[in-house]
Amino acid sequence: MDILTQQLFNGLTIGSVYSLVALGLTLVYGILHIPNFAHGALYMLGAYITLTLMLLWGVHYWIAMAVSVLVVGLLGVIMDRLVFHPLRNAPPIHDKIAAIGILLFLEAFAQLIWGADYRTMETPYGQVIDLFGMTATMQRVLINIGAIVVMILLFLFLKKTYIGSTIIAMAQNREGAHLVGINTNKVAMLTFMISGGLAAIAASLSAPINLVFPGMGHLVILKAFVIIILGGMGSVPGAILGGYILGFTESLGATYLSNDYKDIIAFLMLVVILSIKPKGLFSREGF
Amino acid sequence: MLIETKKLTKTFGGLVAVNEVDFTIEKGKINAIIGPNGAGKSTFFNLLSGSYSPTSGRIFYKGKDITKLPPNKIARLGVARTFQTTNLFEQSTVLDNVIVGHRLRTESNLLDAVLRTKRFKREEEKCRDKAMEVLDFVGLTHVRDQLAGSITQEEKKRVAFALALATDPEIVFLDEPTAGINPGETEGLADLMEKMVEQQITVCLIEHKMKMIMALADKIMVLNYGEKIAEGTAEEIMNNQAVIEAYLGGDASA
Amino acid sequence: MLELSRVSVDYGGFTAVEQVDITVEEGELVVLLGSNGAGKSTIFNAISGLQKTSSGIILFEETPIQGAAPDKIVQSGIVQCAEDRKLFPQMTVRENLIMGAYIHRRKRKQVNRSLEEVLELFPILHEKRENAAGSLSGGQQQMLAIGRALMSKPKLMLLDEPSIGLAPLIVEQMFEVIQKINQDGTTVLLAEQNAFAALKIANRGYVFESGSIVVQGSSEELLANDTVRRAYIGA
Amino acid sequence: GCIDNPSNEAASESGNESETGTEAPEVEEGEEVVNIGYSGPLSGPAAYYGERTLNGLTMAVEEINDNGGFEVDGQTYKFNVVALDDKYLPNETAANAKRLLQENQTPIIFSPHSGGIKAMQVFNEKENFLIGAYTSEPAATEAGNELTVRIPPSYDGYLEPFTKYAMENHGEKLAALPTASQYGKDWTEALVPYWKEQGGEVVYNSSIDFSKDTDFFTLVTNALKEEPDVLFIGGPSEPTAKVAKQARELGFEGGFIVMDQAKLDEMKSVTGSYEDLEGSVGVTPLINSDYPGTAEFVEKYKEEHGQNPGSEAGYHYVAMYTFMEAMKAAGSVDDPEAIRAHMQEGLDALPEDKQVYTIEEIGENGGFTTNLRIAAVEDGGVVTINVE
Amino acid sequence: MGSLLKKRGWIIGFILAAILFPFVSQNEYFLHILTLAFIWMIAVYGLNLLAGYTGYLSLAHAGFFAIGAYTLGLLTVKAGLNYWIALVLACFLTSAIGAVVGLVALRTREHFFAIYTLCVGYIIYLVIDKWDSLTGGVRGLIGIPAPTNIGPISFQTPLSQYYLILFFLLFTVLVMYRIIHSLTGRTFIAIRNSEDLAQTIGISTMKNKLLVFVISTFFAGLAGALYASFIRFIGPDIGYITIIFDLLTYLLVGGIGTLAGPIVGTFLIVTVSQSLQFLQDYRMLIFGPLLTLLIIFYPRGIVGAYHDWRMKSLAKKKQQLNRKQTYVHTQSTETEKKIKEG
Ligand SMILES: Nc1ncnc2c1ncn2[C@@H]1O[C@H](COP(=O)(O)OP(=O)(O)OP(=O)(O)O)[C@@H](O)[C@H]1O
Ligand SMILES: Nc1ncnc2c1ncn2[C@@H]1O[C@H](COP(=O)(O)OP(=O)(O)OP(=O)(O)O)[C@@H](O)[C@H]1O
Ligand SMILES: [Mg+2]
Ligand SMILES: [Mg+2]
Repeated sequence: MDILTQQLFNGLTIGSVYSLVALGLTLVYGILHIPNFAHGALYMLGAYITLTLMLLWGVHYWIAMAVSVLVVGLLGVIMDRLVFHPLRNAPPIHDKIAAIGILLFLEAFAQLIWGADYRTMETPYGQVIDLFGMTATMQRVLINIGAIVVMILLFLFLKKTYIGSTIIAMAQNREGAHLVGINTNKVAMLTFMISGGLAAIAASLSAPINLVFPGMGHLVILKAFVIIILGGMGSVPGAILGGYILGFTESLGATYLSNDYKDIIAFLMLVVILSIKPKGLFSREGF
Repeated sequence: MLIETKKLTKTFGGLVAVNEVDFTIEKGKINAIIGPNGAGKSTFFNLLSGSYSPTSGRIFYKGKDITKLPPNKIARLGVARTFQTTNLFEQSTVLDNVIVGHRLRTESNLLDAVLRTKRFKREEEKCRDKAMEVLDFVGLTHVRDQLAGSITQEEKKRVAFALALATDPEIVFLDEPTAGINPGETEGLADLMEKMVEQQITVCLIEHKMKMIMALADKIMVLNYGEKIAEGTAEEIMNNQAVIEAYLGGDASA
Repeated sequence: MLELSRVSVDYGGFTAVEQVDITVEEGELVVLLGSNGAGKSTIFNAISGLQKTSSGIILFEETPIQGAAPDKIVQSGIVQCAEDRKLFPQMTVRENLIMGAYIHRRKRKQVNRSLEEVLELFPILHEKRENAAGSLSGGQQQMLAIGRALMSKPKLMLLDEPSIGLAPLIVEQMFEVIQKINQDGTTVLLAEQNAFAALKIANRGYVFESGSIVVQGSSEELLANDTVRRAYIGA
Repeated sequence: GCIDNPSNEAASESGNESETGTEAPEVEEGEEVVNIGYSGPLSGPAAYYGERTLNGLTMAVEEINDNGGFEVDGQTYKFNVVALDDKYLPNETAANAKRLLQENQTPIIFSPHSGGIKAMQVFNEKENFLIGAYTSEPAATEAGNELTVRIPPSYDGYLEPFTKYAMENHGEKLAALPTASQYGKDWTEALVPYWKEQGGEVVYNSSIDFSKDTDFFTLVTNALKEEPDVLFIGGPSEPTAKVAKQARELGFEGGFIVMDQAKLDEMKSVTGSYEDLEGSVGVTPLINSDYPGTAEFVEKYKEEHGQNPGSEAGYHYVAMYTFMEAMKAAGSVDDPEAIRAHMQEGLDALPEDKQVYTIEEIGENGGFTTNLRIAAVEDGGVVTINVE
Repeated sequence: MGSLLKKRGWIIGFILAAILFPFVSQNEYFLHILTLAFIWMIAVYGLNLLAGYTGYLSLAHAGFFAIGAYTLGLLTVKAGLNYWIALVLACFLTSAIGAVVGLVALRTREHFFAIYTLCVGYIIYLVIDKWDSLTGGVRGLIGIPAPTNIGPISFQTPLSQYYLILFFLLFTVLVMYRIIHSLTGRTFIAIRNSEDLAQTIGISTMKNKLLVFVISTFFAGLAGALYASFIRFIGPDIGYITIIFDLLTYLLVGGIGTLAGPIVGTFLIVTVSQSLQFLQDYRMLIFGPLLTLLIIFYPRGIVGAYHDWRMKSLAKKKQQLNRKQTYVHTQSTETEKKIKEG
């Protein structure tokens, strides 16, 4: 097999997951200027909910995922109402710490309900396929396609619908949004809903190729932060591109530079980029 | 000749905000810059004070080229400024706002602070005295213990003046010092500017209030689309056809 | 149309507006005069729901609106054009204007028509329609803010110091525009420091001092009033 | 748990209640309580591991208490496990140890991670308590700490039979891709030279960090690039199984050497069947082991926890019984030095039915030596391999 | 004047309580917890100077803490250096690395700075974790000596270590107090309030920010080095992000930008989280929400809340005297105090 194409495909797959997670993060950041550290916990819950539905009631994968999207989205909304809404006038550090509190809680909660051990999510798409000389499972192909479809839908939603542009408007001036008659609370909730939903999609798509466990959010959240910074915080295209850049850096870095140091390479890349462009690659104009 | 610019230009992307402006500021005078919105006045100020670096052209201060200097170095040379949107340390008291203003004239460093050296004590005293002096000058001694965020708009403008004066400047740039101030208070601020000139401090200001400018300024420059379209005394400007068309309009009473 | 009775607003322990009564009839252009910190913006924010009142009643078309959410108030037909403009800086001029018509979002045609009208009213905005709002100069932004407010076809428009920081020529134009808007059927409540120009186009006026109304009357009366002349128009 | 691993046929909802610490024992007239300390990760990403180790301890203790406790010098005692969470952080372990000593006068403190063990070794001799060290790191005892008992066997013994089996059945090209933990590294450092000594070739040597890598495909692809015959994998069972499965997906047809931390039976629950693991060699899963006490323990553990026990639970169970026997032999429940001195007698006195593992002896410097059992997956089932 | 006396009173009270504690209780566990808390406090003070007074929230400080710890560890264990020399070198090496990082990192602002430093911290962690041959990798570093004797004073017992670390903590507090109440401190606050304005009044913001960054890494390094010699075993996890989150929590709960905040917050959280041990698995279930609620209801931390409360009662009195002037904040008393201090 051709190692380069194979690794490019692998990078694309990881990149897709990263992008989806980072998108949810960047949306919330754009609107409320909250670096939501609890986003990783939403990701984790997304996987558990899908898994539970599949195992407990034998619900089909896609339906389970849809329910998970709803539930995690709602959870995001609850989080907004209970925690971030009351904190909307506090300085930004507070949101970070409050989010960490939520993170600790949700992880402990997951451990209580589902136990601390690793779980496997079976997928109906486990078959191995051969794609132009590359090996992949159907699930991996699904991750890539699914991610791209979700991104296109999100983009259309933001750019082409009025409701979508309220999110952008509010990201730029909250009071201005008030003045044109936008219910900013609703927009905030909607954003959290989408953000949670994206996390659930990302988790449900990627869980079958990895494992489900209470700490799984840690795997992606730190990288998602790297990505949204890389892309310019609050920028949607930035999050998407950043996700893929990181995915490729990891897969190619592990192959051609060093496996052990591949994370260092990825983080160093960010440090270098930020040293040159202190506001990230894509500023907010591109929203 | 205190400040001189030569072909000063600043572009933002494709937009030429300031276009090859030659300008001189004379010592001990009140110089004014007027022009329509978006003409590039604030940008011009930002160039002079070092907040923006020019795309091309040069700036001289007392004959010395300061084009490439950062804002803090320019401030040390004796150039002070205020911002169009009043920019103060909102969370500190008025007095505290002004005390740091004199920091650039002090030497004491961290070690002095930790060891509480003589120099430290002397300079703390010096900054406080300076602050009291300039607050007295602008007439704000009575609000010195209030938070800067909580005083009136006019008082804020005065604090901004005081802060600029605390740096011991030779020249101050004032960006619309009386915007959003009623006519009665505007006069008070105009008096203050005259008082500065009496103290040998050169003043350069941006304003839209023609009545005040005409009464106050020794010399006026008019910018339009980044270009200098006229320069001269109040009277010359009032009667300059280009200026009337671009800026003043028929009735200049506003 | 709009009726404030005994409205007070507190910031923490500090009363910024105290027991204020204001009425605006349909089709009128009413001006609020007052020096800095008199409480004009506070009253405006109270009307448009951005600031909670501590007591008093605000009636709009006979229904009480105090305490309602800002978006509800916009829907009922009151739009504020705020002092610091509150534009969406990274959106283009056109997108800003379209967002202004948010409450009419289902009526596509009407939105497009309003857009054309506004762009016609402010040619400079037409010229800059694809530029980001944040890159406009102060005066241009002010026009955009008014344009955006117009997009929602308000019954009552609150204009907070629209002439602040504008060049004389533009100020003149601005007042002409305001007058035109008023003549086209929008009721206007205007806060101004520029008393002379404002009173020239207004029907009536109120004068604020430290959070209460000290003088009120028709424009002519106020223009003739000595104290007003001295404090707000200059000797 | 609310959803159970598909492998756990004997699912029950017992969940976590009994997993952390025992209920304070019912003490009757004249009985006394001996507190046993435990400090391990009970929250956070490593919690599953901490809980399993603790389960072994508490099972032993509950059994002992239910049977009326034990007698030393004519006095009846019961055990009480005091478990504290240290989130895997050494400084928390040290603080916990201080607390256990101060508030519970524990003569023995168990800890299942080497960082915590090392942090306690700084003061355990001075403050006089025994460390029940669950780490295979030889340094834990080699440094000469007098009051440390290392519970699990060291991995040296596996090198030879694993290598032999893999070379005979699959070939001489080895790619190493174990977990990035210290244990995994130690293993690799021992295996790689040995493999070469036996005439093999190591074509790839790296590791996977299960707590940081989102997807193993990239690494497995690289490991398979040189077309190895044998893949050395290891770490917690479930992710290790994922690695094996993904290697199969990528077309790998050789065999696996499975580091002893992973258990073939637990791996099966991830891969679904033994098919993907065909040709693997690893330690005999506890459930497939035939030590005298194994069957009973497995049965009981399943009943209580709804899943098969792993070796960490088994070893802690045996260790607890051994400590009790050593206390009896020493004639003291609170003299760590005496207890340590009588550990061998304790091992010898261990009743057969408690021998979940048969531990022959305690080494010079405090490490248990266990009889090794290894197994391979052949024709879709686990077969035990005899080690000479 | 009253407020100043009160403040002094608090500080003296704290010092006395800390000194006398071991005479009251011989509980070694408490002693251990307190000593460890003191170490955290030193690190939190470093963070506070940077985040609280210049507004730059560094998430790399766990990394600097680890650098301090590892430097001390390596110099004593591998190079066999005298403990005290190693301690000094550890602090200075940490600051030197801090200076390099700061030079680049301080070009970014706000969240960018926070996440940038988060990445730097993570890189430091990864380097420690991967550089086996130097740091021992995941295995960690054992055999770090306790502080060696100074003349007749020995630091082998927990009690003597307690006093040693208390001494360093008091030193830290003193330095912080003096920095904050000086022109230099004002300069930092000016930067926090508005960098642009600070620049135009002649303050070199970069130089000052860098200075603060370096000082704050110095204290992180000091805390790390003390940690190494107290626990005497270090692994890479002391540089992991969880540590910086812990430090931040201590700071925020105590009150960011206040002098007493680090002590109050650290003490409170450490005790609370210790006393929640009995909840075992459920610990985080309680602790997480508790933390979130604290942040929601006391956004300025315990100390900030106390200030606010005092302000309010003061303001009420004032309002009775003078209705017009009211809008008061905490800082106004802080500055009152500064003025009186002269
Ligand atoms: N940072 C910037 N980026 C891009 N364009 C800018 C920037 N600052 C100013 N401009 C543009 O430069 C031009 C001049 O702006 P400037 O603020 O100097 O005008 P001004 O004369 O001060 O106007 P006003 O009287 O309204 O304050 C305007 O068209 C403005 O949009
Ligand atoms: N958010 C706030 N918190 C506390 N006090 C405030 C706040 N906003 C305004 N104030 C105070 O309330 C009073 C009235 O302010 P307001 O902004 O309504 O005045 P204004 O008449 O609009 O003045 P201007 O001409 O400057 O716009 C002022 O004393 C002001 O300092
Ligand atoms: Mg301007
Ligand atoms: Mg106002």
